[in-house]
Amino acid sequence: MRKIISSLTDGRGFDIGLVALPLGFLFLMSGLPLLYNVLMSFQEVDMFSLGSFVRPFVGFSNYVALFSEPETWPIFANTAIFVTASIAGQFALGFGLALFFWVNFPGASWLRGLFLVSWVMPGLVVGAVWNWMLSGDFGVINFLLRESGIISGNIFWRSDPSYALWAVILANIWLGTSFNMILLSVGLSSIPDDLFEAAELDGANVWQRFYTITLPMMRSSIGAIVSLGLIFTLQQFDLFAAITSGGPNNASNVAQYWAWDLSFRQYDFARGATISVIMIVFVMFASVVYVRSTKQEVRG
Amino acid sequence: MSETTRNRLMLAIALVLAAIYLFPLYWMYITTLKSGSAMFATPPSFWPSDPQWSTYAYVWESRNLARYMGNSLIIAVGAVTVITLLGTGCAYVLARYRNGWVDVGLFLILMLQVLPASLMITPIFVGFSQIGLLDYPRLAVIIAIAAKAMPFFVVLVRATFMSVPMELEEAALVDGNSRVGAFFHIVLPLARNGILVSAILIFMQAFGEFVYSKSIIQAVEYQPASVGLNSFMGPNTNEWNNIMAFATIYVTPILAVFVLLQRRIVSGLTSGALK
Amino acid sequence: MSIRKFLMAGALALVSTSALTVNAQAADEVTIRIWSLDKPEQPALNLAREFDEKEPGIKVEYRLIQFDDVVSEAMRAFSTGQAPDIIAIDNPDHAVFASRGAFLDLTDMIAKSTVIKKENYFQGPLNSVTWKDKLYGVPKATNTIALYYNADMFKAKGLDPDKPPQTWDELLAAARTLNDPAKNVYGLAFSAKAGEEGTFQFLPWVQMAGGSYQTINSAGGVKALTAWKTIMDEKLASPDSLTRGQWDSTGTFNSGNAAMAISGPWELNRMTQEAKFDWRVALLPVPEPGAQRSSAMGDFNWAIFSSTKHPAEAFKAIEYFASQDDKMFAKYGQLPARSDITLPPTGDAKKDAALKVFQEQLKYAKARGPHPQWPKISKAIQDAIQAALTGQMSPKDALDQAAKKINAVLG
Amino acid sequence: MTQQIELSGVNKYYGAYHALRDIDLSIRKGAFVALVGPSGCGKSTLLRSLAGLESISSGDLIIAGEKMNGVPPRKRDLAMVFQSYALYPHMTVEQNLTYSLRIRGVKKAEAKKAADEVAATTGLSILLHRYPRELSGGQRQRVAMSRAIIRNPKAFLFDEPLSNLDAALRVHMRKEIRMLHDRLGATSVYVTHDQVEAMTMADHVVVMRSGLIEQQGAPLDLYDRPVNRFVAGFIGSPAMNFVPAKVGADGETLVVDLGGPQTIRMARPLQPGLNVIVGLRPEHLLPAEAGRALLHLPVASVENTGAATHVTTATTPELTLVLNGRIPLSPADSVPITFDAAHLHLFDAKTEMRLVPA
Repeated sequence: MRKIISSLTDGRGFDIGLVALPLGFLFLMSGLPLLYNVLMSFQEVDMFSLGSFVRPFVGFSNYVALFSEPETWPIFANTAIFVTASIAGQFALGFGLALFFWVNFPGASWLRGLFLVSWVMPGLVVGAVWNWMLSGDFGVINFLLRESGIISGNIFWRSDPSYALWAVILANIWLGTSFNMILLSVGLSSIPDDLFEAAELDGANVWQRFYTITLPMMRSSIGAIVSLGLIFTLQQFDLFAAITSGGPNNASNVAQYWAWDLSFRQYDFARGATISVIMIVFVMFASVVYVRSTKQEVRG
Repeated sequence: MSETTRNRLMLAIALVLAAIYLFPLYWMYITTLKSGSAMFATPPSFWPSDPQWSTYAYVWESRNLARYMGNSLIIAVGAVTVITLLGTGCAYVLARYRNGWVDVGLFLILMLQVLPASLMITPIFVGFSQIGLLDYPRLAVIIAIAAKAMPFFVVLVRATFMSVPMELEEAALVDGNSRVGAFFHIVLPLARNGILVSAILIFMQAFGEFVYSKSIIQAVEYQPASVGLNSFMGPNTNEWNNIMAFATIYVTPILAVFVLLQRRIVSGLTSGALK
Repeated sequence: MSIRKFLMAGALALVSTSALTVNAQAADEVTIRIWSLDKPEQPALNLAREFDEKEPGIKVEYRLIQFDDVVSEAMRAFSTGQAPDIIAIDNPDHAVFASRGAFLDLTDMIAKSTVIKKENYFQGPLNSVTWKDKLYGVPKATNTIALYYNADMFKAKGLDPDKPPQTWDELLAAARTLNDPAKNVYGLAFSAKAGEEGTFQFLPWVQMAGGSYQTINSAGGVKALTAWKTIMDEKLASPDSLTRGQWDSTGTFNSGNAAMAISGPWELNRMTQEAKFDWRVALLPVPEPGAQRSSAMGDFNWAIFSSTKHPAEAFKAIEYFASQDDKMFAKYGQLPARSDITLPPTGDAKKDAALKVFQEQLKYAKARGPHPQWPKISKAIQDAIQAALTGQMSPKDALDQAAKKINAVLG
Repeated sequence: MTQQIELSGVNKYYGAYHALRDIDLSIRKGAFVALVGPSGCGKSTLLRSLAGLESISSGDLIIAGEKMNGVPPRKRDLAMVFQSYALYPHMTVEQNLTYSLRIRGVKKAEAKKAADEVAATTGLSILLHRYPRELSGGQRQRVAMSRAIIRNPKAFLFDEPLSNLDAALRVHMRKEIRMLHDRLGATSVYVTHDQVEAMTMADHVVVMRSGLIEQQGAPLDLYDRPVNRFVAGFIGSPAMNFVPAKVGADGETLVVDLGGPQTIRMARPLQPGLNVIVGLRPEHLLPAEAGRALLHLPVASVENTGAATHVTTATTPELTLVLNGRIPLSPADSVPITFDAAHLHLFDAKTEMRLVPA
């Protein structure tokens, strides 16, 4: 007994205690629900067996059925486009802004802080605002584009199959840019100045310095941002619900919205769960990337 | 180009960029001041000719916003408390060691936040109903949010702890402190800024949480503002000015807090919290 | 854990909760929980409050649920033993629950009731609460859709406001005339949203052309979808009709951005307030002169969950709601689903004229289903509409695909 | 003689990595012991094991007669000065100093008095209310020292405490630390990679390599009688010269190969034909008068420090000579050298162990 107490105050027991409690909490509150989803994907589920675990086991037939649906591949393709374009857009804009504010001018840090407001806005509100701005006939975005001569007729962002997905991507990029910017700012500020000075003396120009110093030095930040971005993007749900509802004709439907739609609009819980399991596999991949990127961390 | 000219130019560009980036926010505010017909006017007016300030009072009264905001506040404070209490220690341990177990821990923590809340809600609802937690709906939501947002907190705060030199803790141990004492006396005070910033960010997320609250909290007197906003939006409405007024009243306090604290938040984020 | 054990646990939880609440209140007070999508200006919330005040022994807890969430919330609650006593449910979803025993069989209670009489209700709404010859609910209200038009615009464009379009061809012709992109005016506003509303708006067209949801890819179905496609292709309606619900679409009619709108009587109160022009209502145009009329049958039903602890009190509440049906139109602009009530004139000429048209249209209203898997059938139809209107499939191909899915559900 | 710290058979593993191998070490009360070796040799691990910051895998660790295996650091009553000083950045100098006292429940006034006293002796009195970030490197070092002193611990542990200071300050602090040690009558264990520090400060030097103690003893013993080539090369600056050689057939001469074979007479005979390595300290190679030179070495480069002339020879392997005074030499010259055969260190070429002459 004394040994246990002393381990709690002085040894491994302290660490294990600190970690076990939250991990146990997370396991109960997130792990079990996750497993419940995995279980459901192998079962036949309807509304009346939601509260139970014993249900007819159907093996992989949910998966087989899912992939025989004509909309499955287009929706996964949309998911890929959504994730890639969102991350690329957020990253490019975020990086651009981070580089811009890295140049120290008066007011830089204050203005940079302002950009973060997009991040603290509730997703629901962001969705509502963008829904309103992207509206085809009265939307202010169409008006601005028309006035500036970029378009001649209104773009029906939410209803035109070739724009709907991009409308959500646009809103999502807006939402996520600031997060990328701040993380990249951190990465930038952690590169020692003398590296740039050395490169400059070695005759590297701005672009060469960027490619040979900045990018390589930020490899671990970039890895973390991209994999966190992947997780956040795959979680993005509010914007779809608020702007396009996955329409028209699934043109802007993505896995996470589709899974919800199947579960709660068509009450096909098993199939919804099946999609979420496929998503889990993808995110496992992202998590591996993230954890590997942290390997390059150094204790400061 | 002289230093001042360059600075002025950069500042001007920065202002333009900020104006573009913050336009959605501006549009939200400006829409609240428009009347029903002005909202749908073409071309839209970028400055309300006849600001309808009464919209705010109307929405505040008719939608019982005070109660909604109070609930949002309770839920956010609760979630932040739970997350900070549980997540800080976890982040500390994950920062202190660098081995296979830490990798496994980090991996698990990230894995657990894979699915969007919209897909987690059914199992959570089922689980909560089994243990009777649904009788305390706000507590149930606090716990659900804590589980959802803790991984993010842990990742952020872990980075903060990484920036506290291990030797300080060791010095405290040699100086005669226990692990517990060293953690509370030395490590925690030094990581305070990063923890505070992460907690504020979690608070803001929890303040805007919607999916769990919508499903778990059935009694209207316990619902937070996000649910109130949603029941206002619904499919059968085009009162965008009122909706935006609701949204404005809802987010303005967080934005205000944010803008007031932003210096601290940004410096907290840039100096180590996310390294 | 088996469902049974689980339900028992749920029941236990419920008992302990109610024990708690009872302690807090008068010992013999019964609490009835009601879920509905009605907002403060709509009937259910007010009726619930009135009933609460009228019955000292019964406390009513009202919860507002969004249209989109009604079924999923109800399912989740029922399967975990958290279901309310009374719910207002959309009529095509009624069979989903009734067929699985989630709703209480009210046949005997209704037979004994002095307030609710089966024969007083319209056949369409009554069908929707019936499953295997038993009554599992009481129609809450009813509605249907018809054609609203802006008479001022008709005059301005040289159309006769007293002769609204009678056939689809006339409707399209009128829409072409009224369409005025320069002034931001569309000929028509309707909803082809990928949701129940889309099905609701589309099925009447199919039925008028001689099809039905069972024969969705028949000539009639294809004709209906082709007509819709023409409307969209010629931009006679806003392309946003694909993602906009009826209320939003009609909002553009009210603001003068659409010359005609297809919608229901739930718009009347708002239109009276907002529309600053001479608006009128006509029956839905038919495919060709003399074709059969048809319309959608909408609105919600009251049902009692089979898990209720207080069936008698719950039914009493529904009886009270039904007793107020005669005031429903005057107060809330909704139509009772009953043939025994004559609606008194409201004093607003436009509204009264519109009401007559809707009552006429109601005669042709057809319920969707009832079918326990209606959401899947409806989804197949929505998919076909969206695929055709976005030009990704021809109407025929889209409907063939829908028919295949529907037949799989129908078995 | 009381042993303040005793290690016997101590091993430490990190997974499969064997960080400390069978360490046996006794530290007398009042001794100043230096642990020295190249980086990665285990000297810091050994120190941290003493402190309790690392746990040892096997063996015994006894401090002041008490077995301390697995006892948490706080119960060992040792003070440690870290390389980075590890000053608590959120505490003033005074708070840093009194931290350990406050933890032990010493009264505030008493702690303050103790801090004042220590600060007076280390010259920190006017800095007591500053924060660490407001101090210079040397001042921080003093705070770190004072923080250790104030506790009057069973032993002081130093982990390369001077490596962050500039050269002049380092030399100064060396003396100061040693004087402090003597004044306090303390027991000190001092880790450094700088053998000069070890030699000048310690009364007992422990040379480590790859987790092993290669040799321990008084500084001059190590200098005079290194047990192997490693210790010989590590102790002394500039480092010892090593030249491969072979014992002549008579067992009394060495044939040294420095570009061309040269013969040296040994003081005592060795096994004939044995391959050896000859160690010659630079400072033991002296300029020879004409005709008395034992070796003639071609010059490669010359560095003049003013007091001495450092010569690098153009031989293979090259040799370093430290010649007193200013000697006019330039590359391509040849320098005649002599030395005392008693100063030759001979190591077995194969085992690199010191050869005890037969």
